[in-house]
This record gives sequence, C-alpha cells and structure tokens, in this order.
Amino acid sequence: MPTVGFLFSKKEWLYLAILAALLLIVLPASVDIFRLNLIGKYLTYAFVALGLVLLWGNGGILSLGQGIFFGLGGYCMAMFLKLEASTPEATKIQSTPGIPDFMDWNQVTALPFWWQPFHSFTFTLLAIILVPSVFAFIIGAAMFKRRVGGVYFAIITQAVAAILTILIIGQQGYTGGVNGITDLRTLLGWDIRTDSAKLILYFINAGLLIGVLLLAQAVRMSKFGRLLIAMRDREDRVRFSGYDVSNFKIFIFCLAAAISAIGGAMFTLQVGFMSPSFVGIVPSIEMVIFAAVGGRLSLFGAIYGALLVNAAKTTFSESFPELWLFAMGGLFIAVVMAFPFGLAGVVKDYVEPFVARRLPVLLGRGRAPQPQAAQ
Amino acid sequence: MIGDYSYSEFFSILAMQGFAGLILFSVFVLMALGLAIIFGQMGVINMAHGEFMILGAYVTYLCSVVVTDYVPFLFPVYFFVAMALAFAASFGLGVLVEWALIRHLYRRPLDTLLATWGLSLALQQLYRSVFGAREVGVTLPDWMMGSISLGDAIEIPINGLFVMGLTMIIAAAVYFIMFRSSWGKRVRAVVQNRVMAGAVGINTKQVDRMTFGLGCGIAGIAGSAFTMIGSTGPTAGQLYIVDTFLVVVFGGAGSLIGTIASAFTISQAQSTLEFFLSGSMAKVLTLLTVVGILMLRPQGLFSLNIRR
Amino acid sequence: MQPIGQTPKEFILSIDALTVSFDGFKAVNDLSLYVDENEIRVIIGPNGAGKTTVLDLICGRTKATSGSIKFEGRELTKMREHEIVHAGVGRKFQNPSIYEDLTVFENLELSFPRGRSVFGALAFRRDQEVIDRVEEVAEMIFLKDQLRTDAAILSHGQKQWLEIGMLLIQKPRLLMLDEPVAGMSVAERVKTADLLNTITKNQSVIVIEHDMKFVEDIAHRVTVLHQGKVLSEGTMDRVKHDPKVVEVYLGH
Amino acid sequence: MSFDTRLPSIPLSRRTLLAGAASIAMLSATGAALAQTPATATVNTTGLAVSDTTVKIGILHSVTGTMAISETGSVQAEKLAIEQINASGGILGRKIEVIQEDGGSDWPTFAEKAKKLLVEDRVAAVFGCWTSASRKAVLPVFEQYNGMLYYPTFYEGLEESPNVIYTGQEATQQIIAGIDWVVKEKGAKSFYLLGSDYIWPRTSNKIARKHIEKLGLEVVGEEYYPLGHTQFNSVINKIKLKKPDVIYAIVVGGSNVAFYKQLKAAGIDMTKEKPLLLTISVTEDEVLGIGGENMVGAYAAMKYFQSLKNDNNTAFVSAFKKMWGDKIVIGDVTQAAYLGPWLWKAAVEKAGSFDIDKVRKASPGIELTTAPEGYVKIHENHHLWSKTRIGHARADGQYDVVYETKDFMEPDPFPEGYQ
Repeated sequence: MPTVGFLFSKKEWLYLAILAALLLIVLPASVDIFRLNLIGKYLTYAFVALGLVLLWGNGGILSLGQGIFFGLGGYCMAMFLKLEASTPEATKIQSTPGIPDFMDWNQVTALPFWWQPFHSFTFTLLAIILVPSVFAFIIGAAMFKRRVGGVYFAIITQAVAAILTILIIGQQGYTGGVNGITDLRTLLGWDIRTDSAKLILYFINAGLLIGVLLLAQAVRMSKFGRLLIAMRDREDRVRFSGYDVSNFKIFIFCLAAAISAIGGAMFTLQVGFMSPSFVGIVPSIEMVIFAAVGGRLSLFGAIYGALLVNAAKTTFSESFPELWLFAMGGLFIAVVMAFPFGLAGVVKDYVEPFVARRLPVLLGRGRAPQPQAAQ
Repeated sequence: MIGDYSYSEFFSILAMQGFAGLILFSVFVLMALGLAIIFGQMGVINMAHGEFMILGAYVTYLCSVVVTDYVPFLFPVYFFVAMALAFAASFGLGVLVEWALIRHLYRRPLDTLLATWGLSLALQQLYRSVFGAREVGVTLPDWMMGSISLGDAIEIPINGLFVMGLTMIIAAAVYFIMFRSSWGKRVRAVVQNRVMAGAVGINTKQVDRMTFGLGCGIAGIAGSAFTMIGSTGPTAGQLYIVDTFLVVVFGGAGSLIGTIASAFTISQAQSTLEFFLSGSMAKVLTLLTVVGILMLRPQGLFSLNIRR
Repeated sequence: MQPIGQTPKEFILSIDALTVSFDGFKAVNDLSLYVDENEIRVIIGPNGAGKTTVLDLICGRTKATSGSIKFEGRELTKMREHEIVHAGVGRKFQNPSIYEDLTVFENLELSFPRGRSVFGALAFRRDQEVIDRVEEVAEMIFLKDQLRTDAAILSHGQKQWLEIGMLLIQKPRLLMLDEPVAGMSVAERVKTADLLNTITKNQSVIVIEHDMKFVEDIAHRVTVLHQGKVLSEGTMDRVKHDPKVVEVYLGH
Repeated sequence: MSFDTRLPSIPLSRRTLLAGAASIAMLSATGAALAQTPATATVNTTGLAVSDTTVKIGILHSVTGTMAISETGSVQAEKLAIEQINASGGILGRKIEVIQEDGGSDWPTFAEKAKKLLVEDRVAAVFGCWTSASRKAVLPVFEQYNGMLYYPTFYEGLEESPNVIYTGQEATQQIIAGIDWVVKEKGAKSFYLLGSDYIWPRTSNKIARKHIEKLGLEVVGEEYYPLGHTQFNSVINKIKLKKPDVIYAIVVGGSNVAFYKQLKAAGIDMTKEKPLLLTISVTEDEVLGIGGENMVGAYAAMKYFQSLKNDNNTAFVSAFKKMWGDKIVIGDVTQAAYLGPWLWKAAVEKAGSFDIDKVRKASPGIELTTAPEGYVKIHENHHLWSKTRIGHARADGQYDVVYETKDFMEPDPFPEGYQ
C-alpha cells in the first residue's frame, strides 16, 4: 500500500473526489428521483461490499453470511419505524391496538419485551451498530478462537444465515415472518415516502458511505491494516510475532458486520420495508460478488461494483429477464477466472497507464508509487 | 406422549420413526458422498453440487417420458437405465466443468466456491429455459410405490427401501473405488503429495478430472433417486446445498466414514426432533447443534488429530 | 523433575519429561533438555527425530501430552502462542516466513513489540523510536539498503535474515531457529554465523541445523535427538565421537 | 395520499356504459355499444397513460426466480383476457397496451417495478403479484401513488386496501366451506393441520382451528415446515399415530411434491379416505409437479377447477388452450387472474373514466356474469363474492367437482371470532 499523504495517496484522493462528485452531484442532477432512490438502494449494498473488502480482500476471511448483519441492521431500523407506524390511533381496528399489525394477526396481544426499547430512536441507532457487532463477536469468538477459517468459516456463516432465515420466518408473530416488516411510513414524524424525503435520505446514505469509506481506509492505513494483510499471507508468523490473531479477526469481522448493518438500516429507510429475503444465503453470496466485481482489494471498487452489478441487474431483468441469470453466472465465473482483482485491477492495469501517458502531471507516475516510510 | 396410546402402537411408531430417520440418513449420504469426495479429496468447494443432482433428476424425467412414449413395456425397469444415464450425464458435465473451470483454481479454494456458484446460477437458468419453470413430475413404476406392511401398524415405504438399498450399494462402491482399487490408490496418492505422485508417473490431471467427474456422477444418481421422494424443478438443487455441506464438514473433511457417521447423527437428530417439535424448530435446532459442535470441534467428528 | 533447591535461574529453559503423541505415535518421548543463558544450542538428528516438534512444543504451536517446559521459571505448556512470545521466546520457521506483500521496513515494523493489541494496532504511530529501531536491526541483518524493497523480491538468504531480524527486533530472551542457513550461499552462511555469535551476547539461541560445518562454527553445545529422545548431548567434539550417534547416522 | 378532487366526476353517458357493462360477452364484438369514443380529457383527468386510442396497463409477476413456477399461469391468463378485451373493441374505445415487468421473485424488486409502472409509465391499472410478501411490498407504493392493483391469489385475508381488488378468495371463503363439507358429508370429527411455515398457512390454519373448535370437533395436531422442506416422514408417522379423520394440508411449492409422494409411499391411500385429505393449496398447476397418481383421492376446496362445467368455462378453457397450448392446465389462481382485466374493464366503463378514484368508487357492486367460475361480484371490501367448490382429485391431474356452495360466500377479510 502506498502511504503517501494523509490516508490516501494523491491519486486516491483524486479517485475519492471523482466518487464524491459522482454520488453527490452528477447522479442527483442527472436522474429522476425514482432512479435516484434505486441508486440509493444499490449504495446500501455497497456498505456490505466495503466490509467485505476489509474482511475478505485484506483479511482473507470469506464470510458467506454478511446478509445476516445487513438484515439485523435493517430489522432494527424497521422495528423502530414499525412501532412509530403502529400508534393506537392508526391501528384501532386491531383487536390489540398499538402493536404492529402482524403481531395482531398472530394473536400476540402485547408487545414482546425485546421490542419495547425500539420505541427509542437513540436505542435504535445504538442497536443498529451493536446488535450485529455483538452477534458477529459471538460467532467470531467461537470460530476464530478455535482457528476455524477458510472454507469452513464460509460454510458455517452460510449455515448461520440459513438458520436465521428459518427462525425469522418461523417466528412470524414477532418478526413479520416471510412478509417481513412492511408499510413503514415515518421517521420521527417525517414522512419517508415523499420524494423530498427520498432525496434527503439519498444524500445521507451517500454521505455515510463516503464516511465509512474513509473509516475503512483509516483502518487499512493503520498498522492494523498491514497486520491484516500479514495475517492473510502468513498467519503463523503474525501469531509468533506476539499477536493474538483471533482478536484481530474477531475485530475485523465485527467491523465488517457493523458496516453492513449501517447499509441494512439505510436500506430499510429508503425501500420502506425489511424482509428475511435479505438475510439468507443468496443475497449474502450476491454481496460477495459485488465486492469481487469491483475488486476485492479496492474500497472504491466495492462501491462501483455494487452500483454496476445492480444497475446491470435492473437493466437486464427489464429487457432480457431470461438472460439475467446467465449474465450473473457468467460474471461470477469471469471475475474469478479472468479478473481476480475486478474492476479495480482493470483500471490499474489498463486505464491508469493509459491516462498516465496523457496526464502525467495529474497522476504522477502511472503505477502506484513505491511504498516508503513516512518521515 | 405415551399416555394416549397402547404400547404396541407406540413401539410401531417408534419403529417407523426410526425408519424415517434411516431414509433421511440415506438421502443425506447420497447427497454428501459426491461432495465429500470432491471436497475431502480435492479441497474443492462445489456450490453447483445441487445442480448436478438436478441434472440427474431431469435425465430421469426425460427417460420416463421417452420410455412411456416409445417403449412402454420397459417402464417397470426404466429406472435403472435412468440412473445409469443420470450418472453418465452428471459425470460428463463434471469432467467438462473440471476442464473448463476447476483445474485453473486448485490453489484458490474460496474462488472455486464463487465460480461454481456462478455455474449453479447459469445451470438453473439453463434448466428453466429447457424444461420450463414449472416442476416436473416423474412417474414411477407401480412396484416402486406403496408400502410393505409389517404387522398392523408398521408400514415400510418401498421407495424408501429402494433409496436405502441404493445408498448402501453406492457407499460400498465408493469405498471399493477409493480404498480397494488401484485408481483409488492413485487418488489418495495425489491427495497426500501431488508433486511426488506426479513424479512417480501418476497423471495427476487425469486423476483430478476423474475424481471430480465421479463426485458429480454420484450427485447425478442421487438426483435420480430423489425424484422418488422430492420435486424436480430448476431451483430444487439449492434446497440441499447447505445441509449437504454441513454433513460433510461435520463428518470431518476427507473422511468418508466420517461423512456417513455425520449423516447418521444429523438425520437421526432431525427426525427425532421433528417428532417432538414442529418441523421448523426441529430444523433450526439441528442446524444450531451442528454449528455449535463445529465451533467446539472445528475439524469435525472424525478427523484425525494430526500434526499441523 | 527439577530437584527442589536447585535454582531455576541457572537454566533459561528447562524441559522435563516432555511427551507428545499424535494418534499413538510419540513424536517426542519423555524428553528432557536444559539450555543456559546466552548459550547457542544446536539440535541435530535424523529426519523424523522430533526436532521441529520440540520447537513447536516450546513456542506453543503444538500442545504437549505431558511434561513441562519452564522458561525463566514460567510454565509455557499452559500458555498461548502470543503469550509465549510476550514472555520472550522467538521462533523462526523452517521455510522463510515473511510478509511478501509488504516492504522490508513494514515487515520489521510489524514485529516491533508495541501496539500488539487490536486497539493498540489501530492507534500505532510510526514514531522516531520505531524508525531508529528498525534501521538498527536492518543494519544487523545486512538489509539496511533494502528497507523500501518489497519483501517478495529478496533473495532466499535475505528472506532468512529478514525473518531473523523480525525476531531480533522483539529482543527475545530465547531465539529458536529452524534451519536458518538452508538455501544460503557459503558467504551468506559465514555472515549468518557471525550474526548469531553477535546476538548471543544478550540471548540464548536454539538452532536446528543439518549443515555440520555451520554447526561447528556456532554451537556451544549440541543435542542429538533420535526417535523423540535425547541420544547424546555435549560439545560438538564429544557428540561426534559418541558411538551411539555414529550408529544412528552411519549404521544399518 | 393524492386524491384528486378538483374535478367533479362526470356522470355523462353513465347509462350507456352501464348497458355496455351488462352486456359484456367474451369474444363478441361489443364495439357497437361503445361507438362514440369519449374524449381523452374527460376519461383521464389525472395524467394516466391514456391516449385517444390506447390505454396502458402493467403486468407485474415473477418471470424469473423461484416464484416463476407459480406466476406463469397468472401472466398467461391476464394476457388472454387483455387480448380478448382488445378483440372486442377495447375499453372506452381504447386498446389496452401491456407493459410487463419482472418481479424476479424478489420483494423489493416488486416494489421498485410497481413504482416504475405507476410513476414512469403512469399505467391505469396493474395486474400482478402472487405471494403475500410481494403484495405487502408493493402495497405502500400503490397507496402512495394511488394506483390500482388486481391481485389474483387466494390468500390469508387481514387486509383491505382501497388500492387493491382481490380477485382470489380470502381465507374464510375457502376454509369454512371446506370444513363444513367434510364434517357434514364425511362425518369428520378430528383434524390434523399441516402447512408450510409462513403467513398464509398459519393464518388459514388458525381460522380452520377456530372453526373446527366452534363446531365442537377436535384438532389433534398442527405442524409447520420450512418452505422447501422435502422430508415429511416424521409428520406422516405422527399422523398415523393420531389417526385423524382429516389431514388438512396447506403445503406449498416444492414441498408439495415431496409431501404427497411420501404420503403415498407410506401407505396412506387417499382414495380410501382414512384419513381423508383436504387441501386448499393444490391447484391443477401444482398437481402437474406432484403427479396425478400421487394426488388421486385428495379433496381440494377452492372456487375454481378447470373441469367446472358451464358455458363460460368451456369457452375460457378452449381460448386459453388455443393461446397457450393444449397441454396447459388451469388452476384457481389462473382463473382469478383472468378476472382482473374484465373486472377493471367493467369498473372503468361504469365510471366512464380511467381515473383511479372513480374506478375505485365504481368497483363495489360490479358483477361479472361471464366469469369462468360462473358469477362474481365485487364486495364493498374489494374482495369477491364467490362460490366455493370441493374437487376430488383424479389420476389424470384434474379434479371432479363434487360439491359447490349453494350461496355465494361473503368475503370477510377480518373475520370476527377467528383471530
């Protein structure tokens, strides 16, 4: 990693500027609010992809259960919004007014105790970060302390995602079941379904995303980030250099979980509901492909990957629904076989040298500058 | 539970419940054997394993249609032909996939996982385009349906017996191939020391390809057998994949005996729990227990304590 | 068993009745071994004698079935790997084990004993102390001019040095090296021997080595392992002429 | 909510349109009755995609993903109805243009596409959704942008949106008639309730249990399995142990196939009716996958079977086969989907306008005498009055209709005493 300048190299600051301009100016100015809302939805997946870059790209830990954390974050937010939507007045036709409608349909007659704290917005915001983190900590502590890794970790996270999905669907009186938690209307009295709200939510989302990107970069640039790479390549050497490797893995797993959960919460706000179909195996693996397409080592790549794959999905499924799965399948295979470093790899190998020939001043040398110690 | 029933009723239920567990066990073994060979012996994660099974199921379906239309008198025995063809088709596709994809990825197990997931998506769409989105029903010869009555209350489903018998034959065949044949010796040699095996004249590439093909072929037979108890649709393969992986991992990768033992444990646990709890909770509890035990004993049940 | 009354301070490392079995096979069998302060001890023995396993046991990579390993009076068998490192034991692996995606500087910096906790690593700053210490060690291991180089492109011998340097920067009290000169040129071996002789001023070293010339250059004492047990122990000269050793190496 | 109240509704030509609506006859040109096409400005005051010659509607089902299996029939039925409406002169002199979107078996995609249809395409009506989850996902969109959804599936009830017309039965209509029938005709005393684990089977079984208990009879077991579950031997053993008179099964999707195959293999011969099997989830569509030989002897309670004998249905079945092939089968939901465009047409013509609010206002009371199931009428609560029938499964995958309710069942999405 080049360590020139604060957080990023000069080139990467330029990339950040391009990204910020795209997300905050170009897209809002050029598409209508409907499409912008869609882009906002894609960007929520980019949070998960960012987490995966840290976890998988840098740390070498592949989780096939990131949907768990995306879902948990989304559910925490959805629970708050649902309670706000379930005022006694709005639900007076129910046999028990004041509780969410799906509880009433399932003969639940009082709000379960673990729903109670979600009346508080502060608690909800904390829960969005803490619930997934604690869950990740439990899984991570159990697995990493026992040195479960690689393929085993991937399969076990997948199994956990499956369990959680069955559980959410089975406990529909408390979770809304397979329908999820739907019909969310307002956030602290502010109608989130209006166009203006969608615009504001989009900007909050994009801003948070850039904030998380900076945070992730700060982690990568710290000694922690270099240790992650060291652990990925030579775990034993790190261990015998006096580091408790499992703690580092647990932390990065929790961090990736928390980042995914922010995405989930923003998803709920922008889409207006949360359902178990975002918790399971299929979405979890799709999120891995976003990171893979963008380039598993590149934070910028993760965002572009999430945007492009989803935009392609929408376009393809509108015009050639039959072809979509072929395209998606082909994408998986192509990225793994031909472009293991994804879009970011392509940019680095082809675009940058090309640009560097024409704009040497802007980028310095075409290749990344050789790493050097800060003086 | 016993309260309302006579002891004889209770015991016949116990017997049938044990048998239900055995059928589930056979299903798990059939699903997992192919995967265990591929994953355990080659370290390759084949997420498209379910789709190889479904290929076998579709081949069986085609056979049933063709036989009914052209040679109806063969119908009672078509199933055996169908299984052979299912094996051949899945084996062939497996060899092709190994050649096109897997052989480039032996050093990157996590990447095989992603590539084969992509493959599974493409195969699903292929099935949908060819056979339609609806599930297809495979008509079975009459002798395979129905049950044998043992006493007044105990009824043993014939297709269950058939699946169990098939499982035993295939398990025995796999055991023979892997541990008694010279080919199996070569496979194990490659697993233990690829370079050395190559140096003593074993064609390691061919061994890889055949091993992968064999694993997929067994999946094909499994798919063929499953038409007797389950459904055949483009996405049906997805239903099995997590369970199958858990069976293999729980047994301890690389140990075929472990795979069988783990299939037995999980199936008995699940079918017993299903009897006392609702199906969903039984499933959750079984999976949770397996994951919990794996956290305590990550190498699986039957893995040896070897030096790292 | 160490007799009561004998001061443990005499030995920096004392291994007593150590046994480990893998599925019934005793790779190390009732082994006892004592290492003095500032001693260079070389362990030799035929393949499968249990040499590497002994190092694995000391550094916690393998857990002992029975027996004890005391380092400066602390029992290592109950400690986890990183705690053993913190106690002052460093271990170099048989094949050079360095971070190829990072530079020489970063390799050494990561081994610098500060910021070893998660949050410590996040808050770690590359201050003058770190830079000075890295440069000092780099000089010792002959890599002062390669600090900015990616570790991947070092020669095999340089990688061995780098790994030794990664241990030195932690100032361990006991250094364990598994075949440190394998794959080195003659000139590099001489430099390595010098290096080892310099560093023992402050620490004890256990070396596993096959190269008898190199062993003679550095060893204070030699322990010969055979089938998980100590076959012979003493100066190189004595060991060389021990009939049991001759039998094992030349017999059959 | 964006109710447009600026313009008064125009009663003009209401009578002629009513006459037109009353004389809807499938496949017969009704163009004469609608000779003079009303001006676009009068029939479309809210900016819908209505031109002088065309009107755009949306079809929103899953063409890809796991739900494509089930939703295909609905798409086919809706397209057939639209083609027939166009052939008979369209609606208010305008031909229907279809914009089809794929929900991809993914609920946010449904919401997204619903929004696209309403906001970008400005369609006058949407025919679509199949699962409750997809309907729940699109519901806020339809309410926010004031669209009209015609939803074809039989479902759990507990919903009554002004923006949805439910053309399938809600749970009580299917369940109560079915249970009453087995109790009266077959003397059933004990029931074993079984279902896939999600809201429709759970809610339906809840209603069934209340009704059974109200009749003073016994529920001896209630059981749910995850969607896609394929091992039912344990529950089959439990059923054998409890010896109920009736197995009441609401298993869906791929699980169905496994369940009925294993039931048969376990020696439960449904033709002997010991126990008798009653389902509300297996239409002719599902039997295709299960195999008629595995289903023979079971009873199903729903409002439509392909074998229903009346002139409307004969014409419908032959038109459907002509359009989509001889081998195709038609299930309850497919027929309900077919009603959607016709009900919408009748409401538009009654209202004399495509405006959503006017169509909504005109909808209650709309009758369709040409429905393949015989006759339906839209209730105030936007569900349909319909008869419930009991079908007896044959080996060829069809049902024999053995009973139909004398009266039209009143839809009751929020049944008192059943919650």
